[in-house]
Amino acid sequence: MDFSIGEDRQMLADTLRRFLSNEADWEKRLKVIETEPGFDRETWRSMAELGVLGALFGEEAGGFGGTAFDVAAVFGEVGRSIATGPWLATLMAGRLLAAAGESDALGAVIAGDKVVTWAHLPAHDSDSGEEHDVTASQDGDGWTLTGAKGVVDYLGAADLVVVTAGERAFLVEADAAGVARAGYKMVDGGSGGELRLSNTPARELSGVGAEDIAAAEAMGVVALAWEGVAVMDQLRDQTLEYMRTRKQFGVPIGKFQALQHRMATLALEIEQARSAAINVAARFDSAERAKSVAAAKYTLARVGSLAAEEAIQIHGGIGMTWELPLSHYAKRMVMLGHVLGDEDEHLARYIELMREGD
Amino acid sequence: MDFSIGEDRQMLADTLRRFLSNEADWEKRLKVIETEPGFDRETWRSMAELGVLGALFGEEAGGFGGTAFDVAAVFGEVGRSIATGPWLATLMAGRLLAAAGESDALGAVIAGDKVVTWAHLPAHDSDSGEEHDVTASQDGDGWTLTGAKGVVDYLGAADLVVVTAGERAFLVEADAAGVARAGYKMVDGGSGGELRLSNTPARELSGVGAEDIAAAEAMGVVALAWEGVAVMDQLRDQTLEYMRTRKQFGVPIGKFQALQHRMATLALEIEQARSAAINVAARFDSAERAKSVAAAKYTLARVGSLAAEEAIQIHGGIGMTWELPLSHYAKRMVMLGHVLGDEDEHLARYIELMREGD
Amino acid sequence: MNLDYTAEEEAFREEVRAFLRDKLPKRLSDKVRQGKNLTKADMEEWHAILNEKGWLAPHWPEKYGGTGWSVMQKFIFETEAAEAHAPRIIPFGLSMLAPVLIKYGTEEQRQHYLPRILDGTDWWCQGYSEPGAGSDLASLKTSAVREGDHYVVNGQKTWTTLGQHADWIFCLVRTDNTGKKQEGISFLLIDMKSPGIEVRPIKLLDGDYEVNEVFFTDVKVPVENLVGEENKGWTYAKYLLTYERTNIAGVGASMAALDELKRIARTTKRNGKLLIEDPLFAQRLARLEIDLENMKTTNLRVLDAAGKGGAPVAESSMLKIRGTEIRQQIGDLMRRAAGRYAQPFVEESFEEGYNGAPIGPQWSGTTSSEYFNMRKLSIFGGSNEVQREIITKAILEL
Amino acid sequence: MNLDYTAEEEAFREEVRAFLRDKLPKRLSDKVRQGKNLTKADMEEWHAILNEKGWLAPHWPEKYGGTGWSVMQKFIFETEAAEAHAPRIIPFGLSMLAPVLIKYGTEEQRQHYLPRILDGTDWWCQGYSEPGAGSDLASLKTSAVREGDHYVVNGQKTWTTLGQHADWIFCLVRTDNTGKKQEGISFLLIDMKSPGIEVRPIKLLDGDYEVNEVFFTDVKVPVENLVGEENKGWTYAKYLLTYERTNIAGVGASMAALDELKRIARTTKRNGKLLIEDPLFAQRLARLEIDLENMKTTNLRVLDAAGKGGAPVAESSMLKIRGTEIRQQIGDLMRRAAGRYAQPFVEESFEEGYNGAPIGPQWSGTTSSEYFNMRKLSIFGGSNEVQREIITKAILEL
Repeated sequence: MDFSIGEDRQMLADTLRRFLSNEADWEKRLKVIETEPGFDRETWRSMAELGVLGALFGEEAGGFGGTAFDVAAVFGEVGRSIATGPWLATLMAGRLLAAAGESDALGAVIAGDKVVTWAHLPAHDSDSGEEHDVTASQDGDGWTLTGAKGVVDYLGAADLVVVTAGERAFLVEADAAGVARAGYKMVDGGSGGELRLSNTPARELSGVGAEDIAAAEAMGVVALAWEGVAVMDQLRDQTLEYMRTRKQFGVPIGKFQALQHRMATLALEIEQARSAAINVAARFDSAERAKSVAAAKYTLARVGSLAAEEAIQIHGGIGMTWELPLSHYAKRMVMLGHVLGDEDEHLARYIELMREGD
Repeated sequence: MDFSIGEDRQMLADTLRRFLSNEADWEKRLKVIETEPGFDRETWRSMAELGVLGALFGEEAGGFGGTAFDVAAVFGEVGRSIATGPWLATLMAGRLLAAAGESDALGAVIAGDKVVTWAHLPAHDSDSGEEHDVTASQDGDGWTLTGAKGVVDYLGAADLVVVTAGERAFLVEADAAGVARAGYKMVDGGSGGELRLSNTPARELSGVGAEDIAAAEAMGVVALAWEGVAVMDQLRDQTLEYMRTRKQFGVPIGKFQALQHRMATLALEIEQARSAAINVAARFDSAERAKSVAAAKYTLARVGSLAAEEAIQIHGGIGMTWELPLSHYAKRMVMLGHVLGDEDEHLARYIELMREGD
Repeated sequence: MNLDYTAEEEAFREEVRAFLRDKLPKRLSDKVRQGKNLTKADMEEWHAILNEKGWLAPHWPEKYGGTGWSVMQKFIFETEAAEAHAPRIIPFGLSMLAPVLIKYGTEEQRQHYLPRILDGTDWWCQGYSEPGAGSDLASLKTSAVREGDHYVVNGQKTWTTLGQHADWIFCLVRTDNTGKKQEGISFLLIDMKSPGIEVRPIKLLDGDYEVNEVFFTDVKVPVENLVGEENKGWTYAKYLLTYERTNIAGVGASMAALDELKRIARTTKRNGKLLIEDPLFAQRLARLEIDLENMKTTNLRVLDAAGKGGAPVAESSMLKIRGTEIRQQIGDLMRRAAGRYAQPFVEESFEEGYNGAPIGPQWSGTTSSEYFNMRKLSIFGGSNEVQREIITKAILEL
Repeated sequence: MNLDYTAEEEAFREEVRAFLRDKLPKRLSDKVRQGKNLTKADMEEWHAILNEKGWLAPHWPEKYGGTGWSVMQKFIFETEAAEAHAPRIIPFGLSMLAPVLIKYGTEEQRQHYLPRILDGTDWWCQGYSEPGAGSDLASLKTSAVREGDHYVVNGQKTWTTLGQHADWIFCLVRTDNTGKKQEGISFLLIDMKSPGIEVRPIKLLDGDYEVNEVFFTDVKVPVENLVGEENKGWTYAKYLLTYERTNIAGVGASMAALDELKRIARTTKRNGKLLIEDPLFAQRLARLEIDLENMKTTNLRVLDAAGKGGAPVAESSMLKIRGTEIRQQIGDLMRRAAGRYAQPFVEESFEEGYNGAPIGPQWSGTTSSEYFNMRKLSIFGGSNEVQREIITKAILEL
């Protein structure tokens, strides 16, 4: 048994932490989240030049990491500074590019020259109330895609889009014929967009199937779990600091027994969430992956909204202001619950697996 | 709108309260719950002679009450003193006797001359792990019953048993041929038993069908809801008294903020449970009965176990002792959750009705 | 015991419904239902409609313009208005200042200010909270020093809701530093156009501006703007807290919001299945509906007791706590119902007349903002922690 | 990072399993699994089996009979034993008194008492709690007055678990009333056969007798039975609280109980449907299993840190809280699974050799008693409220 993240990964995390705190500080973040792309492309490129994105992929794909704990090390830092940028999109799309052996495209992504995103969820059509998805048609040697995808991370900034259609995945150039993108800001910073495709030429990611898509999603949950625990740690620490310094009725509010009890519960739940994040990474290559993924995402969402709500409540009014970083951490925390399936979806999945299991 | 229980009902409740505190005091209760019948038949008869049981039935059936709020008034007092005795069994069996116009049998029950109970749930067979129920066969003009019923209240003390079989109900003499009874004590005082019938002669309760059985069960939930809220009031008040008098670190524990917050939540939840009890009684004759029944029993069970657990926890070790009445109130409270369907069964029923509704 | 309205109450409800049907502009109720931002003009429009009908100030004595309604009638009106998605009435002048003036003001003050509240001449805001005070309201520091026929006010207030629209502010100020902190507080009325006042909006986490900081630098306030006696302001402020609040639980607003949530659950699919068919979502919804159904009756019981002259202190706090919890939970389920479409943040779409294509379901765009905004419900108006202490202290009688 | 056992640990686990398979009497494991009452003889039987193997005192130094196991080995042993439904080892002598003697006792005391703990000669119980003290342990009043070569002890202890079986009791007694309450406490070893000692059993709400009151009236205790220095007893008592407790979360017992619960959910029908197919029951079960699965890893993390020399104060308290909560929730679900069959109370059936027909499902008879009995888990051993304060004070560093 070993609970250290490993020296190399720690060095990588330290490098990324220093980079983010120097090159993507809070003032810069406040500015960048008011823009539609929601991140700074130059900063992203510099970060890529440091080699950070290579940690998300194995050597065979042109990276130098690619295990669950490599991904964990990177996303822990993303969470600590609630960095914006297509981190998750790069991970998910990149894993599919890697699976297809698309080393040129992935190389450009790892180098920071191209931004890639991942379009997987069907789009909700507000007129009909129905979900619309993308379908693929074979067109001679190639393929064309038609349909829509919803809430695509950083769509407006993407040069490349990995689009799923049924059990297949395709690579689409963002400026290809028939591509329409409607971008918007996101509640927790960054941006997203609705993608419409109309007879858009696309290259199939050969050899990629449902298994690979599921594996990419599972790795996405690893990333979110570690990002989430880092956000929780910040919420807890900022709240502890407030409890130490904020006085009411002449004493620090940390002396109030009712708050002490609630903080204890919160701290305990965060340790449980950390354990769930460790579990899903440690069991990624085992038969227990599916159960650990469901358990981790469920735990992340459940404890995450508790952490966000308690942190705001203990702060009182000041915790609701845009000015205090805490409120932005709370928004990131709650929004992470919505990505790649929410609390109930993962609990339902866990129940299914529990029923099937021994 | 009117939230008073009414003068006549208040007088009845006061009479019953005085009777129970004089004739069935705590010392007596501690003794009687160590016996298998679990109640004192003489006390029961004296109580019946006061006319209390007549409140559970309408005039056409030989009583003088029979509305949901009449039942509520009686069971509020049962809860206040966690009285033992076949209260619920009398209500449920009696309502079916009344529906069938069995005025002789019901008259004897109201007078306290006969004890009746209600056998409805299938018995669990511990060998096969299966549930066994009773089936009825027509035998000339009459009927015979064969099979088993489980957890029949006060079976050992009963002279008469109302037994359901499918959508019919039957009256069985407790000493009839083919009746086998295995009695036992119950966790919260009183007694129960497993009933086996083998070609037992029975009289059909004519005209009684699924509707009447459902109505009796709904009235049973009214009774349990009012009994339950009265038990909760006791749990809260005994705990408040403890918080006033018990000192730790030199101050009454009621001064501890964390306990204050928990007590506030408990008190609030008890008021919500009281509202649920009012709702189910007030809407008994309306189209909303089914929903109110499910809501009331769900609320009773949910708040009830919270109240029991919090009352014990705030008391600490002393709250776990047989000597303190509180522990017996806690047991009654939790056990009420198991009668006539538990928290989850009623929540599931509510969900069904909600889906069907507008 | 009986939960039905009397025939008179039923008739009154019909009258209220007819009024709302006729007079509540659909443009306004649509904005409320969709969670869009209301402008100052929107709020003034509804204020004027109610004033014209004579229904603006149900809590006031009739001689000043009240309606003479029973507690139950007030409840019916508030509930029906909320269910019809009427804008909320801004309470600062009508429900907070006016009762204080009526009880503690001079007849001159009443004659001057009350009509101007009714006809909308004066928009009032509240100057209670200060930075660093929080739940310890009485520790306030904003000072008022008497100089001849004026007070000179210096200090800062915060969390001043809709202060950006206000003509006047009623303030708790410190006029004496020598005794217990509760004893040196006075209640002052201050013209927001006075030199030395600066209002700075506070941006909240949902991007909205609804609260402000108000700074006072040597602001001169005529002594006739003092309400009641100097140094007795704490008594007046506390009076407001126990003043009859039939609507503290927000039952009507929660019922309206729950109806909307159920409509969404019946029409929105996730992974090919309607949300209401999803066992986990349905369970959350059912628990919430039962809790609200119970709270409706709890609220009526408290009103009934209050109507009979009771002073239900603990019960009012229970309604505040559970009422805000339920409202927050509805917001939480709305956010959950939106799934990933809870993430887009199109601020412009919160404004009337936004013409962009909706992102995702028609209703999803405001769910996260509302969810976060509603965090305030358990913080402001006496935090739920403070309410919990009030309850236990009241029933513990220690 | 890696959650797997090392090859050595895996081999050790196999060794433990083989031992349990060979040496744990089925009669005992059946009783434990079925929640039946264990007799004194039952507990002594398992104690003797472990002693024979040399595995009775893993926490002791090897020279006194310890095993020399690593933290992880101790955890593996405890978890495997619990999963195999081994009786729990009564901790009073082995895990509570012995560490104090080893650290603070004289070599004479160690040589005398430790072997008698191992071979079962002395059954120890704990004399800490007093009526009226509760979480405020240091306010204890039982007095010991030195008279020549004896102390004379007067007072009362309570909640003395299994005191009815005990030969000896280790007590905190007050030897000085003049200073701070923590400073006048001494740690005394008292023979339960001493004149003036009376043990009165306390009947618990589940009808069981496992705790006692112990009364001391002019009990003479030789001064050589003092451990360490007079008036330093509080230090020794606190030492116990921070003493390495690998098993504080009871992970093994919870895993065993959850397995049993899942077996029941897969085989028990309610209204014609297996419990595991019921969406509400399945949801409770899944939440619990995930929580336990997380806690297993939390526990391992704490052990790992402790093994590396850390002093995880807050973390130990977290394990105590969540461990007992999980255990209580499993008991709660067992009770729920029993439905109406949670109600019958057939005390005789808890005893070995009961021949009556079981009422309802084989496993249902003890569910309510266990549910109520388990309330103690969050009360005793440092209440969960006390643990919560320990956590926040540790991380708040105020």
